[in-house]
Amino acid sequence: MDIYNVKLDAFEGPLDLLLHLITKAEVDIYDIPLSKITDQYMNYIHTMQRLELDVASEYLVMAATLLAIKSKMLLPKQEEEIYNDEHDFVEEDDPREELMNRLIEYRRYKGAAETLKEKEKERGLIFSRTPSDLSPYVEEVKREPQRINASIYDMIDAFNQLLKRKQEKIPRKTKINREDFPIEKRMEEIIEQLNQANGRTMFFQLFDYEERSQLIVTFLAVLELMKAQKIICKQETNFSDISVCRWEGETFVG
Amino acid sequence: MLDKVEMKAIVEGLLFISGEEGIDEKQIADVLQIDILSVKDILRDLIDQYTDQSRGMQIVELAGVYQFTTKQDHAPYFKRLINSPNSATLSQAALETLAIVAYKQPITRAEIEEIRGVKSERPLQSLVSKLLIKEVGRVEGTGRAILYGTTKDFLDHFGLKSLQELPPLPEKDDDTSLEEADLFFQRFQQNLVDN
Amino acid sequence: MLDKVEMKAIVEGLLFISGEEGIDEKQIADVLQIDILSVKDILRDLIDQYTDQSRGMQIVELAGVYQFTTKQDHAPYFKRLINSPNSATLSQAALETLAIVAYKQPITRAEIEEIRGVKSERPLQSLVSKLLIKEVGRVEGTGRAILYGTTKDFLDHFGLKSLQELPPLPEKDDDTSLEEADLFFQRFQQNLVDN
Repeated sequence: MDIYNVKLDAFEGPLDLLLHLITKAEVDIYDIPLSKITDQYMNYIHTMQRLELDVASEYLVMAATLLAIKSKMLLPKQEEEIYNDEHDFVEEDDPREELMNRLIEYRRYKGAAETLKEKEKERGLIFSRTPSDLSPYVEEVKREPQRINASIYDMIDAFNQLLKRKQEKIPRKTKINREDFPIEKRMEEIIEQLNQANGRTMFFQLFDYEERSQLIVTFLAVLELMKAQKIICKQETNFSDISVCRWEGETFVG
Repeated sequence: MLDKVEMKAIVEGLLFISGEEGIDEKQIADVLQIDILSVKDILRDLIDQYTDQSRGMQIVELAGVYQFTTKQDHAPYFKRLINSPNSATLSQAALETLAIVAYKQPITRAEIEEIRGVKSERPLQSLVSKLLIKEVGRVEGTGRAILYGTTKDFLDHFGLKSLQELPPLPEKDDDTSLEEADLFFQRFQQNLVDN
Repeated sequence: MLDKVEMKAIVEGLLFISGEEGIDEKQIADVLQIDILSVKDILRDLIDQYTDQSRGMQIVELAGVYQFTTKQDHAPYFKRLINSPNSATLSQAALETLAIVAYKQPITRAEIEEIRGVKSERPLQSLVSKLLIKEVGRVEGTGRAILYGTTKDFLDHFGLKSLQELPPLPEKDDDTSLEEADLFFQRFQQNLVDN
């Protein structure tokens, strides 16, 4: 299996791929063995093409650049370039230099992106709250245009906060996998819930769960409590809401 | 197992993040995986702590739901904050409401409340009194609810020539919904070609 | 004249109502009609108080404003109740683009693409719609390309007080971060082989 047979989108572009090849080959970025790296790069591109992945044009442009640099390095140096003039010694340009600088520059920001990612993760561990609605404190003002320090972006920002808030609110129900959800415990909880609600609650209010198993256990607990004459369930008419009452509270009334 | 000091700290944090919706004993019990009685015990402790005069918040219970609120005594300072000329900014509530009116006009109060998920009478009033929005009509039929729209002052204030100049609203989340992003780019490129 | 205990209570209340928007020293000074130094003093006191292990919140300075947040250690409990605000993390492309904007702002799309070596329209658009970057101006002359810069939300998203707090950009010959990044690819390839 080809070692470069990785998904195309694992790389952020030709520079990213090149950096990867350089690091992998453990070579000096200031002295890239161009022939070797170019071969590996072309190998990767060919593999992508064999897999019929779309190779973005940037990758092909880079391939051409690499080949151009490679051929330049193979060419014998032309004399007039080296000794242009007796007094004016022209320093020989390394054909790799421009690419090297780009790689080094890109690498810095790639590193910075990693740091940001860490910071983002840390920040994700602290939570705040939506600001209080302060409009009750707004003093009634005369009906005249006022100067307001808000831009259109403040408005859009506010709307965005609203979306964010709504998004955060969706899973308000706690989702906790309880290994043990024994009927006995659920029976106690139902009695406790009834006590808190002055001995009477609605049937559906007992089923504030998302897990199937918890719903079943709650239903069984209700049946058990009815059998033990601890609670009584009442329904006024067909399909109306069922209310659940403590037995003692209800025997006299019912 | 958490000790009581830790549990109290977590309950404090829970009360804080649950904001104006509050949190009930059962939710707390579920999060900490302890029984309701222990929750009651912790809450009683916390409430006591906050009763102290030196505190800026208090914990109140309403229908089994606990929440932090500010103290009545401090209302004058909150008034000063919101009405201070330096921060003559619109409140978050007012800005949200204004955004909804701007993009969805004409719109009724009920529809705004549906989107915001909270009562919005006060922010609406405040926007009307600042002449940023106004009544633009009534819904046909019973009730004849007021329809709100933005004013010319609104355009002036935000430096817009017309409502067409409003920037597009942010997408909900674009990294996940690539299709939406694709549509956006198609339109974006179309625009580039057109111009 | 208020005594310090009262002022502290009021500041606590102000921080609380400001929520994730936060409040700055000047706003507090205006409300209490005291000078900035006294505000700093009160804030320091409050911050100290909340540092205590028994507390569920902390006061942090983010994007130039002070705000209450929960503590990192308690994150697992709150995650059971709500989604993390940053749970939708940014893609690698967006992070790279954002890093370039953060360190080189104001900067045009073309300059970003020059550094990244790939088209960056999409990540830019995604960052704009997430309000992490915004247009901060235009290049003079023909074309008038948009210049991008980071926003206040950017600071908040990454838990930074100000742009000065950005960690220094890695040195040119520093390749440790790269090695770390490359670990990812090793694991990635391992996964491919394993599956």
